[in-house]
Parts: sequence; C-alpha cells; structure tokens
Amino acid sequence: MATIEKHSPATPSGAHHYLNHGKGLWSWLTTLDHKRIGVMYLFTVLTFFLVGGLLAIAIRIELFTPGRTIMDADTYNRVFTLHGAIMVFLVIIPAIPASLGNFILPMMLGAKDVAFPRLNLASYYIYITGAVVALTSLLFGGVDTGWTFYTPYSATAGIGVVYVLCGAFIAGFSSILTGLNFIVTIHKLRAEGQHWDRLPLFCWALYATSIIQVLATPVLAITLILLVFERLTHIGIFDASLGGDPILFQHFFWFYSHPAVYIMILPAMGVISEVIPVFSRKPIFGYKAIAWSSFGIALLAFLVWGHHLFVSGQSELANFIFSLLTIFVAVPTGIKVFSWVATLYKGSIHFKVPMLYALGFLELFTIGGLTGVFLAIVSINVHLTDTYFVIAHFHYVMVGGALMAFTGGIHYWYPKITGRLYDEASGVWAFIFVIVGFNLTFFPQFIVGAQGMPRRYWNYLPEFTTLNQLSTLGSFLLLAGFVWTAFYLWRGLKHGPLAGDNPWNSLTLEWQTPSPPPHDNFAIDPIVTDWPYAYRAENEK
Amino acid sequence: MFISNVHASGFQSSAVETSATLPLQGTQIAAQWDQLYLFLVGLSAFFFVLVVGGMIYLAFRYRKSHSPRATYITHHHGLEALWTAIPTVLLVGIFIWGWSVYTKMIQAPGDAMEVRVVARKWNWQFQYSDGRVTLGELFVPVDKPVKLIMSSEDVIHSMFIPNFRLKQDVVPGMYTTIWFEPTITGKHQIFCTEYCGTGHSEMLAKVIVLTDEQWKTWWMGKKISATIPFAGIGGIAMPQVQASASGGAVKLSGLALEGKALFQTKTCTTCHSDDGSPKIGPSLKGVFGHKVELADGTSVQADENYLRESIENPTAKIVKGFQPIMPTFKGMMSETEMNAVISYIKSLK
Amino acid sequence: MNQNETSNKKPDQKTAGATNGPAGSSNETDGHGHHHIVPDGVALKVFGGLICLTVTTVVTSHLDLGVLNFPLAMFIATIKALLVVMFFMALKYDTKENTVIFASAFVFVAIFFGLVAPDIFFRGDVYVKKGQALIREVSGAGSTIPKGWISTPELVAKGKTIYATQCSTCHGVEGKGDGAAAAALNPKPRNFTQDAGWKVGRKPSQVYATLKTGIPGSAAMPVFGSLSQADRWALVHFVRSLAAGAPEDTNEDLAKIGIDPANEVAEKVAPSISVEMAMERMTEAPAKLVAMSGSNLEEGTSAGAKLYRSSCFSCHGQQGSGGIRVKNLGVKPASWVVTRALNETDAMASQDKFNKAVILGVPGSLMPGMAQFSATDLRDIYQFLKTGK
Amino acid sequence: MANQPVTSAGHHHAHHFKSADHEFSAAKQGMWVFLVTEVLMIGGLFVAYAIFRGLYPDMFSAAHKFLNVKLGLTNTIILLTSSLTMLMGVSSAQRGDQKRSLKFLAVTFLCAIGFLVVKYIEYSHKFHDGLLPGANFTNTDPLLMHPKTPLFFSLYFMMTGIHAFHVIVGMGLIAWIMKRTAKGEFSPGYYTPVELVGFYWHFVDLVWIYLFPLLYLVG
Repeated sequence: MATIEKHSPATPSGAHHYLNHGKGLWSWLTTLDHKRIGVMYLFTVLTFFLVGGLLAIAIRIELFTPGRTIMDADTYNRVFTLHGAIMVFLVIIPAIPASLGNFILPMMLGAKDVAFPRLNLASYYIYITGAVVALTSLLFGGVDTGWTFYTPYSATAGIGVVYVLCGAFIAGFSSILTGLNFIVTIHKLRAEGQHWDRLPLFCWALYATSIIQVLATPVLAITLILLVFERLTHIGIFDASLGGDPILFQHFFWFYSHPAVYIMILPAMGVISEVIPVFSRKPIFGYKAIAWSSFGIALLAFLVWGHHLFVSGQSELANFIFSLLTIFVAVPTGIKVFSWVATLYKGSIHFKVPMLYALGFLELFTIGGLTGVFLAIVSINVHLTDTYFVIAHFHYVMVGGALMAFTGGIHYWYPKITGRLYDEASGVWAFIFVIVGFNLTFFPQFIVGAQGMPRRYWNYLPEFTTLNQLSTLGSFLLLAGFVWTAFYLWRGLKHGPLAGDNPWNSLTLEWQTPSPPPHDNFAIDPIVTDWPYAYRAENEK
Repeated sequence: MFISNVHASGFQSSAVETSATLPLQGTQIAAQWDQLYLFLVGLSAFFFVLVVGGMIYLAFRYRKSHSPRATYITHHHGLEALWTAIPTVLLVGIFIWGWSVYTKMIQAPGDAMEVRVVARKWNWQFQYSDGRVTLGELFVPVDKPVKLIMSSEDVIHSMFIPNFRLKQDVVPGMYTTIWFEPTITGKHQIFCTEYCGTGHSEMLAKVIVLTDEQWKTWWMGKKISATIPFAGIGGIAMPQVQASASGGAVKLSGLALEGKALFQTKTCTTCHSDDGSPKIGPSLKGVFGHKVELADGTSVQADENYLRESIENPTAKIVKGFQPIMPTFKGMMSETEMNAVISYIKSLK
Repeated sequence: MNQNETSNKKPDQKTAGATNGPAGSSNETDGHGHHHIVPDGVALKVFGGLICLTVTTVVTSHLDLGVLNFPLAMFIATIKALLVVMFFMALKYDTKENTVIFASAFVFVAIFFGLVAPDIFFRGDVYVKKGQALIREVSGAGSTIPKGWISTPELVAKGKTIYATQCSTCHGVEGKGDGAAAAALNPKPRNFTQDAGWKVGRKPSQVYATLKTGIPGSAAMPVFGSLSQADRWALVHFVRSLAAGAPEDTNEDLAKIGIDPANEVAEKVAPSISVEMAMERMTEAPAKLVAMSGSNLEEGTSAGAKLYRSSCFSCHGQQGSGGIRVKNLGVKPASWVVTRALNETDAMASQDKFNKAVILGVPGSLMPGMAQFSATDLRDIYQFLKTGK
Repeated sequence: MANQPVTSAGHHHAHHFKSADHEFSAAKQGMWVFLVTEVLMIGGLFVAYAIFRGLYPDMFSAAHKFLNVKLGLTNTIILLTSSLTMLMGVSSAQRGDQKRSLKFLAVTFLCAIGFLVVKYIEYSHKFHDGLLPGANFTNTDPLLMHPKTPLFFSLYFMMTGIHAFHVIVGMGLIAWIMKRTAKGEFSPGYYTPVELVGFYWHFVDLVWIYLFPLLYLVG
C-alpha cells in the first residue's frame, strides 16, 4: 500500500530525458517538444510576474500616504497601467495553459506531443514579440490609459498607446494558437481507452479554456484594430462627435475581457481538481458535475460582460438582462467549490505544499466569488463599481484564485518537470507569508472601497490613510512570500533530492512515466483502462 | 524617504466620524441600499464560514495521521442537487430585491429640479435653470428631489456621490442622469470614478445641501453667511499638489498658491499652459511685464489691467496668431479669485 | 457514475508490445470518410447555382420591397454561403465534430449582437421626458412645404418669428448684425439690411445652404441643420426681405442644393435632433416666447425706450419681461440661458440697485457690465421699465 | 523531432500521429477551428455594421447608393469563379493530376489579382470623391448631409479593407502551394496543405458573399 512517504527509487541521473535530449541554447530555441516549450513559457511568465509584482509594490508604496509619496500623478498612471497590462496579457492568461498546460496536457492524454508542435513554438515566439512590441511603448512616453483603454481617452492619448495595442493584438494570437492546439490535441490524441469520462479534470478545464480562447480572443483582435484606426485616422466608430459610441467600445472590449477572466480561472480550477484528490487519497467528489460546470462557466462567460457597464450609461433593459445572467455564474462556481470541500470528507489529507495552496485557493476564491455576487446585483454595483471594492474582488479571484493555483500547480508538477523535490519546510513557511500577506493586502481594500475610495486614484482623502497603510504593509509580506518561494524552487533545481517517477502516487498518466520524462513521454503508448481518480486499491480494507 | 512623508502628513485620525464600513446615508434610498448591502455581507459571512470553516474542519479531522485510509466516495446526487438548487433560489431572491432598489434609484420624480452638469478635464461645472453657473459646488435644497443631466466635454468621467450611493458615467455626446433627494444638510463629497487622466484624483466637487432659508438666499444671488460643515468623508482636504514634476519647484506664496489651484479648477489649463508649452491659447509663462503683440499689429505692455481685461472681455485684445474664441469669465470668478489668478500669472516668470 | 471497472489491471497497465497501437483506435475518425473528392460535375452545378443566386439578389435589391429587402438579401446570401460551405469546403462529407465547431462560431456572433442590442437600441430614458419622447415629437414635424424656395408672405411671417428666437441674439433685432452676443464676436455677424458683404451669396439657395452648413472658418455661425426644412425656407425669405434687390435663383442654383424645381420634390431628409436642440428643450424654463412684433417698438418715443430698445431689448425682451433664450458662448456643446423677468429680480428694487446691476453686471450670470451709460440714461431706462413710457 | 524529411516518394506522418489519415483529420480540424476565429473576428465588424445600421437606417440607405454596384457585382463573380477554380485545383491534386492542379491554382491567383484591381479602382474613386472614413470625410454632396455619414464609409473601408488584406494573404498562400505543387511534393497520399489553403480561400469568398449585399445592395 504505497503512501507518499516512500519514494520509489529515483531514475539514474544518467538517464535520457527531455532536458538532456538536445544540448545548447539553439536546441532549446528551436525545440518542438511541448515540454521544453512549456518550460520556456514558465520562465518567461515568471519573469513578467516579477516585473508586474514590483510595479504593484511601487503602487502600494505610493498609496502609503495621501498626496505624493514617491511619484507624481503621471508616473503613477503609467505604473498602474503597465501593472494591469503586464499582469493580464503577459502573465495570468498564459500562466497555467501555456506553461503547465503545454507540459502536462499531452502527457495526461498519453500523447507524444500536442497536435501541432510547430504552431506551439510559433505561439511562444508570437507571445514574446507581442510582449516586446507592447513594452516599446515605454520609449514613446508610456501609456496612462489603464489596461482597459477606454475611448475617448485612449483615442486621444499619446502615441505610446498604439504600441501597447499592437503588442496586445499580437499576444492575442499566441493565446488563440494555444487554444486551437489544445482543442485538436484533446479531440485527436487521447490515449487508447481514454474516453471522455476518463479524462482528468485538468484536461476538461483546459478544453473549456481553449474554447473560450478561440471564441473570445478574435473579438479582442478586431477591437484593438478598430481602436488603432480610431487613434491614428479617426474613423469615428468610437467617437461620439462622428456618430460612433464610446460605450460600444466597452461592449467590444468586455465581450473579450470577461471571458478572459474565465481563461484565467478555469485552468486554475483544473489544477485544484487534480491536487485535492491526490492529497486526500480519494476520488474527486462529483467528477461529472465539475466537468460539466467547466462548460457551464465557459458558456455563461459569454453572456455576462454587461455587468462592467452598469453605470457606463447602458440602457435599463440591458442592466436587467446582464444582472440576471451574471448571478447565475455563481451556480456552477458554487458546485465546484462545494465538490472540492466535499472531497476532503473521509479522506486522508496530506498537508504538502500543493495541498496548502489548494486550500488557500479555496479560502481566497470563496471570498472573491461571494463579493462577485455583490457586484452582480445592479443596485449594489452602482455604489461599489470603480472603487477599491472591485480592485479587492478581482485580486481575490485572480491572485487568490489563478496565481495561488498556479503556484500550487508548479509545486505539484515540480518533481515531474525537474525530476527533483523542493524543500517542503520552507514551502510551508512561504505559504503562510503569502496567505497572511494576501489577506492583509486586499481585505482592507474591501472596506475602503465600500467607504467610497475610487480606484486609480493617485491622491486620496486622508480619511482612507490607515486602511491603505495596512494594505501596503500586507503587500510587503506577499512580496516576501513569493520571493522566498522563487528562491527555494530555484535552489531545489540543484540541491533537491531526486523525486522518482511518482512522488505523490497520483493516478494520472503523466506520473506513470519517469521524471523528468523522456523526449517522447512514454516508451510504449499507454492504454487507459480506468478512471484517473480510482484510488480504490489502497482504500479497500 | 517615505518615512519622512509619514511624519509630514501624520496618521491624522479623521476628524469627521465615518461609520465603520459605509459612508453617511445621505438619502432614504441610501438607507435601503445599506439594508441590502448588510444582508449580503451577512449571507456571505455565513457561506464563508460554511465553506472555509468546513474545509478547515474536514482537513483537520481527516488529516493523514488521524485517518490513514480514505473511503471511496465518488459523488452523491442528492447533495449535488441540493447545492445547485439552494444557491439558485437564493440568488434569484437577491436579484429581485436588488432590482427593486435599482428601479427606485433611477426613476426620478417628475417635479425634480433639473441641474445641468458639464464634466471636463478635471472639474465639474453645474448650471442651474436660471443660467447661473458654479464650478465644483452643487447647491441643492434639502428634502427636494434634484435631477442632474450630465454630459462631458472631452473624455468619459463619472459622477460618484458616496453618501447618496450614486454613480453614473458622464459620456461625451450623450446625456446621462442621476437623481437624489438629500435628507442631510452639509457638504457631500463628489468623486470622479472613471479614469480621465492626470487630474483624475483631484477632480473633486461637493454637493452643498442647504436648509430652506439658506436655499432662498442663495437662489436670490446672495452669499450664504454660515460656514457649512462636511457631512461624512471629505472633511480634511487632500494635500495640495506641490510643484508638478514638470514645473520648477518654485515656492509659491499664499495668494499665488491659491491662484495656481484656481488656474486648474477655473479650467484655464484647458487652453493656457503655465510652462510655455503651446496650447489652444497663448502660454502665460513669462507674459507679465513684457510686450505682447496683438492681432491688429499693435503691441501692448502686459500689466494687471491687461490680464484682468483679457479675463473679463477677452476679445478686446487678441494676441497675434490666436483665435478669438476665449469665452468671457466675467461672473465666473469672485474678486478674490480674480486677484489670486492674476497673482499666479504674475508669478510665472 | 461509480466506475464498476472490475479489471484489477493497474489503471494504465502498459500492454506489452502495443508499440504503435492498433490502427483503428477509437478516437480516430472513420478511416477514409474524410477523403471525399468533390466531383467536377457537382462543383460546376454548385457554381451555376451561386451565379444565379448572385444575379437574383442584385435584381431583387432594385425592387423596392420596403422592409422585406434586407431579410431577402440575407436569405439569399445565406443560401450561397451554405452552398460554398457544404460543397466547396466539403463540410457535408466531413465529421459531425467539424460541423459543430464551425456552426458554434455563428452562434457566438449572434450572442454578441443579441446582448449588445438591448443596450444600444433601448437607451434614451433621458430623451423621454414625462413619457413624451423628445425625438419622436420633433421628427413627426418633418412636414415639407412644396416649392419652399418661392417666397410667400406666410413664409416671411413664419421666418420673422423663427428669426426672433434663433437669430436675433447675434444678428440683432433688425438684422443690422448688432445683437447683444455680437459684442464678443469677430468678425461681426452679417448685416442683412445691406446688399454688400454676403460671403456665400443672397440667392435663396445660397442662404439656404449657409443655414444648413454654416460658414466654415467663422467660429460663430453654427450649423442650423436641426431646423426643419420648412423653417429654414421661412428664414431664408425673411432675411432676404430685410433689404431690397435680392437676386433670384436659377434652376442650376436650385439643382446645386439637390432640389429639382420641375417636379416639386423638396429635399427629403429625415430631421434628426441635434444635441443642442435636445438640451435646449430640456433645460428651457417655462419661458414665455415673446412674439416680437415690430409695431410697438416705434411707439416708444421716449429716450428710455430708445436706449432700452437699442441695447437691452434683445436679451430682456418686451419691457423687461425676459424669456429670451441667449446662447452662452462660453460653454461647449453650448448651453442656452433664458433671461428672467426683470421685475422678479431685486435689480429693479431701487434706482441705484438698477444702476449697479447695469454698470457692474450681475456676477454668475451673462449680464455684461455696460459702463457706457450716463446717470441720466440709466434714469430714463429705469423709468421706461417702471412706467412703460 | 520534426516530421521526417519530405521525400518525393510520399510524406511520412509526424511521429506523434498514428497514421497519415490521423494527421490529416487533425490538420483539417485545426483549420476549422482557425476559421472559427476568423468568423468571430469578422463577426465583430458585422455586429458593428448591424448596430450602426439600426441606429442610422436613413443615413445607411442614402450613403450606400454611393457604392458602385457594378464593380461590386464583378468582384462577386470574380471571387465565385476563383472559388470554383480553387476547388478544381484541390480535387485535381487529390487525384494526383499535379499539372492540372497547377493550372487551376494559377487561374485562382489571377482572379485574386483581378479582385484587387477592381478594389483599387473603387477605392481610388472614393478617395477622389472625398468619401473617406470618419474625420477625413470631405464630400459635400447635399444628399449626404446627415452628420453621421462618415461612419458608413468608416465601416465600408474597415470591412472591405480587412477582407482585401485576407485576399492578399490568400494570394501568398496560393503562390506557396503552387511552388510546392511544381516541386511535386503532393500526391494522392498527401495533399493536406492544398486542401487547407482551399478552405481558407473558400472562407474569404464566403465573407464577400455577405459583404456584397450588406454594403452594396441593401445598405
């Protein structure tokens, strides 16, 4: 009866695997191996996460006191715009699908690679190009329109905004190609015997995410094209004086951007659905319900974007429709959260770091989800929107949800990716810093937001000082937690003990091959004969 | 470096007491709004305890050392149906309650006093039915419905009055409206909550709710003697913007400093720059005391009278190369404000 | 669904020897199904169909089926699209999966339009004041007077009343270009009583065009596109009647502005309401529109009346009754100010209050300070307002 | 590692696919998903068209009369023919008749050039008349007095412009396929790229089938 403590003997270091398959930078830069592309995405995403995080710290320091603390209004506006744009377009959208998804999905399906390996590499280079083009805007005076680029302000902003728009346009294609690749991979390359009801929930989540990526991102592409033309040649489609409608831009923008927040959260839910059963040593509760609610969320994602326009001058009828549709998003999300908690019942819980992050995810995502219900109700939204309440809500859902699951996922698949184990003790401590720091940073923002502090304010009323200072204090703890995590994960690369094929004794296919996995993932094409969560062998008396 | 600022501004405990979580209830609807809000807070607290408390309990109760072997459970249709139906019913109930509050928030009574609001980059202008125009201060009578008809001159702004729980974007090229019936006299803080550029966080204004007789005196055009206190947040003014990053850090004296703020709020910055950069109107840096060449070829010494005349009757003397489109600011500025602006222009060496 | 898999094989037991896996693995599509080659005959038939449908859609578009035109064109286009997708792209012979994928794209485009429409086409609560929609009220009045371009006494009379409300603030009461707001304008508004100086021309069509498109370059002459077509013709004739010797139109002049004099088809443009007009309607105080009749102006022979008429009348109206809309030039998109009746204000309380109000102007309003009056002038005007003589 | 080197004898399917058919059906499905993204992108423009037509119906009916229906019709015929010849090219490649396939692809390429020439004539006519998008609209024709008329031409130029861009990309793809056909890379066993480029071209024609009535006929 295998428990997690006993490590199966590590693969001899001399073994042939994807890391030493080709030598030198060129073999990495021109690789078609989904695992290497996943690792390249991982390092790029983490670098941008560091940049975005430092910008966030700069914002928190500035808001330590009302008035000018370290920068003035123009710089502050550029900093929060860059923080928003980097975190949304370059970190949190590709984070789980492109890095962990690229690495793990083919292995979970028992396939040798994604359907279109060259397209996969092209998607990485398109992502890098988009990022570089977006960041060249800094040479042209930067962008201070906020990551939402609302017209007419963005249509009259400096030339820098055109670079960010083109950058986001290009990066959007990387997201489309990843989505396309995953859909065809899941359709065509599943292992033999892996019917739809034997697909791990991480694959279901990535499948739903890919559908959103493929259906929503093109509308962002056309929106950005129209905005660039509006900015450069004044075609008047979003300009009231020429007959256009600034609110139409908000419709176009949010038709993509709301499904985009589900591109961020669905893979995170997939990771949690993988981690909790493994560390409870029992099947996931309500597998079908969770799989179908991924699709429920993916469909509802396209029906609810209007709740971003409740106070923007939208008609009363539209407010009614969008508010009614938005409250129903809470139902499939609720099903998932209740199912995860129910999985713990009568389990055998191992408090390893991935499990800690999963439990942390549940705590933060529950707060994020519940405050989402506040914002779904029109009358409550009127007072709370565009205040720090909304900032707290979406950080709870995005950082508390997606990035906690991303960190948990990195820890969960760290042995498979690197073949080594990270230091468990420092992992637990770092988690405590992260969870305490996060709550201290963002919970005060709910209160200060309800009291009426607007968002994107460089200078605020002195009444809000204390809560802002608490929040800044918390952000330092959060920074410490993440930096410490990066440190011990980096140290683990060299000094971590060898992990062996399946340190967590998971049943999904990626753990049934050596780690780090060989170039073609599996020596022999695996045949799936059972459900990936059938932890029954070790449970029967 | 930020430590010094902390001492400078200090941890002021806010003079005016604000309730723990919500701003003042400035209207009846704000009270009804708070009821729904507090109900939602309670409901969320309950579900938080249920989910996260349950999670912690289960994780602790079934920890590995305490239950080495898990039980093989895959699903339970009854339970799953329950936690789908109950949230749906609760949500629809909340939606209906929320919508009923919303309909009250948007349907203005027929006899509401209409005030025309123009939002522009970084100030609010209110125009009453008799043509009177005030900048940054909206005077309204207490216990009487007021309807604001708003439009923007440049980008999207947003009128947010926390004490009335009201927010509505102000969009160029179309009209949006909000209405309220204030029940508490005093100054209520107005914020701009749609990002609109550098001065977004300084684009503040105040709803000044007057008692009936104060309102009559004001409507007849007289000054109100009594000083009107702040109701709820906004009591302590935001720290004044020191020299902006671009301008030199010139130490401005009292009147000129006040003039600098007025230069912003009276929208001079819309057409005139104070740092020499070209805008719609001539830059006012280094104008005072020098010769100014006029459109009709003559030139004149720029002294106080020239500045005053250009403010009150701008088309009298047009600077060479500029359009005669400056509107008259006569009546828009009191005497002291005029002096403050002129002394600020004089300080622009 | 409780897995009743009884096989005790370890879940992913690697079956020995299944190196490349049997050919017909479950998730591969049905062998050669998708290798369908479209025979040339079918291709040509489909192509023929497409060409015929194209011709039909062009022909039917020229028939005026009213509201049916659009759905019919879309129906034909959809048939053509289906032909291309089903046969040219061989979706008919393809797997059901691909059909579902491609169809889902159109479903989400429909969702996008379906949920934007409730906002875009149902806005307008602002325009609906106490149930009566402003826009509809104006558009209903789009009546056209046949042969509007030929002057008739009724048109001139109608033009006079419109002139009083719309034009007198700048062009002055008698059209001399000396209105109250003219003080702030450079170049000065046109003086209609003279023949010279008309930038666009005095022919009816030219005045009509000026009213419609304004004079580019002059900051003050706004576009009166919001006036209904009949009002514009009335104004044209009133303005031309202010001075003799106005040249008449030729047919080419009329054609230039899109009017065919032969068949009396007046230019049909659905009147749209300009932002100004809507704003003016809403913020208009219950002002009495003063019907200005020239007659009682001449009778007031006293000095006060003459002074009042020359510099106060255009804003303060008939003997200080007010109600005149004055355009506040300082605000964009322009706001209109309605003057209050003088006796309601405290300026009339006493002579020196009146003097102070006239000399220094009224803070917060658009009343300019008029320092040019002597004390006697002020006394005369005050008497005229008080006594009407 | 990448696909085995392509030999004239025939194409070896990539190592992670079970068979050539498996790879081909995956590639085709990938193409259909790509076409979904194209439908969504161009769909955004059609939604904008529908909204503004709903807001300003009279302006649209007045402004669309200024589009040249004859040129539009010629373009429609050209694209439909090119769709036919592309289909013939693909089916010949499927049958292995490379020379015939090359001929048809060449005709398709010429049709594409014809389309762009007609498009150039239309655009230069619009530029000459000042019927330009948004703020650049300088036409003073009294029939176009509606203040929002520039919006119609904004939509016209955006929709037909992006479509023309897709035609140019299509021409590049057809040239690439013709080069590979000439080198004899395709055979009845392997013609995936030809069929996929065919899909792309039929889609470009599909978009024009809707653009033509919407802009030129009913307006």
